[in-house]
Amino acid sequence: MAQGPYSDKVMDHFMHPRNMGEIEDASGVGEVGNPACGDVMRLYLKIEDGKIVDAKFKTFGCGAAIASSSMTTELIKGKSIDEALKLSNEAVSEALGGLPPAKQHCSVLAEDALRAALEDYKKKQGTA
Amino acid sequence: MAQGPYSDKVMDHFMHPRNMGEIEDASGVGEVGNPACGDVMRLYLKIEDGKIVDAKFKTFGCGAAIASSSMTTELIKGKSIDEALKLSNEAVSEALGGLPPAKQHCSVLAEDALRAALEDYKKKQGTA
Amino acid sequence: MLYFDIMNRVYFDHAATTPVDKRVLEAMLPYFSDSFGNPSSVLIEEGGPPRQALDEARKKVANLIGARSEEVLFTSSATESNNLAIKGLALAHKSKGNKILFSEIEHYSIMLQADSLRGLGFEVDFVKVDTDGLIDMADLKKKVTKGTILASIMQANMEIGTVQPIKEIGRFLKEQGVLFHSDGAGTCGQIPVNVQELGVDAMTISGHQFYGPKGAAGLYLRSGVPMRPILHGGFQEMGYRAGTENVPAIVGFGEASRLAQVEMEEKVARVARLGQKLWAGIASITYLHFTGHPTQRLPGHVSFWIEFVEGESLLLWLNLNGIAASTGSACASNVLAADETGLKASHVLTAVGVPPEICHGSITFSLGRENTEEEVDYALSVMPTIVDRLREMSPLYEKAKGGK
Amino acid sequence: MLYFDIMNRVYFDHAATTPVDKRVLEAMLPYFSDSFGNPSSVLIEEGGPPRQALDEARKKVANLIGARSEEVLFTSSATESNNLAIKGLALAHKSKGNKILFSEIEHYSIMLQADSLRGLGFEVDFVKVDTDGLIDMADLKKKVTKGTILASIMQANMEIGTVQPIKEIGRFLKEQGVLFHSDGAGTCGQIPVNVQELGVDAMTISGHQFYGPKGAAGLYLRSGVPMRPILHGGFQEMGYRAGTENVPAIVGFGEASRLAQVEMEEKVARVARLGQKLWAGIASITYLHFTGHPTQRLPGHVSFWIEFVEGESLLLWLNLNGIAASTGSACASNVLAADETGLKASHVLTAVGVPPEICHGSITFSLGRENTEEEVDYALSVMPTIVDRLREMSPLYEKAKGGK
Ligand SMILES: Cc1ncc(COP(=O)(O)O)c(C=O)c1O
Ligand SMILES: Cc1ncc(COP(=O)(O)O)c(C=O)c1O
Repeated sequence: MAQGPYSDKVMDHFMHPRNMGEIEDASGVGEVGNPACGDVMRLYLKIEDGKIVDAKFKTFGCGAAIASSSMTTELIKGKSIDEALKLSNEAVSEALGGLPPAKQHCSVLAEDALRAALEDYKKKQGTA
Repeated sequence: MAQGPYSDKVMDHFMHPRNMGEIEDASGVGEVGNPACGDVMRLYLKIEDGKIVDAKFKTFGCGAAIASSSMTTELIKGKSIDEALKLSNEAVSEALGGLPPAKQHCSVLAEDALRAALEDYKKKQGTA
Repeated sequence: MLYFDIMNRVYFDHAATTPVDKRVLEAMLPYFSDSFGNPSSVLIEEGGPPRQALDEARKKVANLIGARSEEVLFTSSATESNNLAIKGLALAHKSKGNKILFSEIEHYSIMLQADSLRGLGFEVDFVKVDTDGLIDMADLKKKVTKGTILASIMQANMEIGTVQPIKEIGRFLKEQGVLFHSDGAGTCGQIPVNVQELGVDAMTISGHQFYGPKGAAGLYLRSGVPMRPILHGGFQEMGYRAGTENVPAIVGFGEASRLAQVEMEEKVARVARLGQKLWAGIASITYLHFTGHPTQRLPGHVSFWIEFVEGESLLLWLNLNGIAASTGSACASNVLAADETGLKASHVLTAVGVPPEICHGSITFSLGRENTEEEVDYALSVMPTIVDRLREMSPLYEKAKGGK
Repeated sequence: MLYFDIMNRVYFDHAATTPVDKRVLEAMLPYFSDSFGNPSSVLIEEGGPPRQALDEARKKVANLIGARSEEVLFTSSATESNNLAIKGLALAHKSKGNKILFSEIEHYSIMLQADSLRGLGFEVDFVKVDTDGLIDMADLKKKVTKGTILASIMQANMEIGTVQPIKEIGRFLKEQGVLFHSDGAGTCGQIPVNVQELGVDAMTISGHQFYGPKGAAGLYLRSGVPMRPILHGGFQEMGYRAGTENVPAIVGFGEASRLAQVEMEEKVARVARLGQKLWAGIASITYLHFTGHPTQRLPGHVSFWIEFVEGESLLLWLNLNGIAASTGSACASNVLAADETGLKASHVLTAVGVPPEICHGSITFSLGRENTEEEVDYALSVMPTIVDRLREMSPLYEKAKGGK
């Protein structure tokens, strides 16, 4: 498969996305992107005692967007909020075995979705 | 052979030039062209009773120049001076089955050589 | 239930390129190592057979499009033909005016010349198309003005399949004294084309879309129309295109043209029938929008986009299921571009009014003569599963469904 | 006694083109009808093998000349590479100046760009060569002035065989901050070439002169040097050259490069030896003048002209005797030109000071790896007969002999 633009890892996550779906009673939800620019990612987090115990996603987008979403959920599950905040788009891209230059923005989107979801969680905490 | 730029007739006259050589006691000799433009033709005529009884040539030049010289001698042998004067470069070119556009000037040169030789004959007659 | 173990590929991407016909390759083979001479070596025997082969090929290509031999020039690709035609005609006619018209849906190899033409002192304007992709004749008439010297309007767009009424356009442009180039990369060799009837001054012909080799293409240039070369050098191609000729590819292009002409009728009927079946079957997918004109289109060409389904993901899943298709213009895929500036919405889809905020990539199925009814059935069986899967992942679909 | 029944041709015209090596053709074959995909179809399986094949080929060509893969662009011919390099570099550096230098002995594909460059606002000047065909360094130094942005000096001229001291030229141009393109069509794949050592910014590579196919050539472009494309369109070749890649020809070009590198040493030794023998034998013909440098020249390249013997006629007679050679630049033969304006004396011969009024066409014998000692002997046996015959016909020789 690595003949295409995508690494084997990207293709694996594209074909077998981890944690695809929704979390009904999510602690935080982040949605970023807009359809006009091609990708929309929604990330659901379940947070308990400052720790991400579950993460799920729904993504409209290209192969890189789907794989970045999937990889992000994998990378943050079990992490503390502080640890998760340190996750960079480079780390997502690297964990995927690299993304084509034109697709780096997909990993940025994944980072953005994560931040948005954590923001949402904090907001909910504040107002709770 | 007609795969090349030249017709079979041209190649025949190039390979087997007719009347190549000199006439010792020529009635008229014409030399035209100059080496700077690539071809030099010298035409010898033997004229008796206003009739061209023999014609020979020497030519420095390309395939078309040699073939044009050769063909010209053939066309004029046995002709009267007046008939010979009517020989056009087109007739030479046509008799050769055509020449490439860039080589038409070789048939013009042959016509010029003929005129020069007849000129020379007339001059000799006049001063004789 | 997706299929990952596909033995036989289903190739529905003939607009991108086609395999070289075995008979075409056979015709090419003698010109690699045997009759290998340089056609410009006119004085030696080695130059003869390749030069004759070029003449023959020129005749065959000319025949295919109803032209005379001397009116066909060989280039290395449709892209080069398009560049030669536009820049070469524009420069040769600059004294008459500086305005050039393109349709809005030209291939990149026309479109992306605009900047360079402006640098040369030309003005470039774009003629609109309607939602079916047909040239807006009123807009064309409005935009042809005093200084207009040249218009380039493609015969068929490979992304949406619409075939333009070139004859009508040609008649109008002729009346106006505007030179007319048409990019026939999508049509020559694929549907009947006659340059005399169409009234074009120049037309691009591509061989590798009809079972000819890559590396050879043609440009029809009507007798007597002045044009400047863009590749300067030797005296090949009547002075219009320098460089040692790619003899084997040109021979193949010629033979492919001959075969295309002989087999045209049967092939068109066959792929049109399969295309209709595919079209009809696909129509049942919800939120699916066909692109291009419903009837004035390339035979065997089915193009569409689906709401809530991103084009690249759909294409990747089709590929994983053994089906080759394309998204956007087949020759202009740009995932490997140096940066994301290349990832804009297709200018063709935008031109036909597809809303970029709900469409992300059209899919084009372009059928060819080796496709079968079973392959169409197979594609129809696979499509709904993939579409469902991608929608299930999409936060947008859920909103649409949920009424939010 | 001339021989008209020649069964085996003696091919001494490798500068014009060479047959495709059977191993090269073998490498190309899978890419016509099997791995036929469009390399730009990156999302489908069909695009994979051709794209990988391009990468491989790029590596092989890069290796041949000591470059990195990313520094090699594929084009359709040396002519296109020359046009891309000159126009592309000139346009990209226009803000720095508008002066361009060519040597006087460049191939037409450089020379004939001058007018078009002037039309784009550039000034073109020409650097002299000495009577051996070597660049006149003093003249070069004089002509590099403030606004000089680019110089193009070929590595070897195929008409006279002289190989330039590119390294020295490159060092000087680098000091002056002038971009340096060198046309390596006569050298890459034929003698060892290392672009790093030579210090060139761009170099043209031609495949069909070293047993690769026609239709693919290369342009080395040093990393980081800006260049504009001349064929606009798709995003192929890193944006420098649009158009669907001629995959089979590029694969062949790559394989020919690999083989040339592996077999270089042996081949050079062999053809050099044969060339020396031919040179020595021919030297006994009276009124014969060798052209080019006696030692700094292409191996197996023997070029000369003979007083009182017109080049075309000599070539035709050699051909009739089974020997293929060329007169003037092999790729620029112009007997088939539209009119006689194309029949001027070679600009190369004029540049090296050959008097046009006594020289009418040089002859070039360019030997290749399949030539044998017997063929050289045969050519040596035929030459005097032909020369005598042509002189016998010449009114000029007679004058020279006759002392008039
Ligand atoms: C209409 C049209 N013209 C020109 C081209 C360019 O063809 P090539 O890449 O073979 O030069 C394409 C490629 O798909 C095309 O669709
Ligand atoms: C030095 C040089 N450069 C470029 C070329 C042009 O090569 P092509 O006709 O293959 O484009 C030639 C042809 O002989 C040449 O001799």
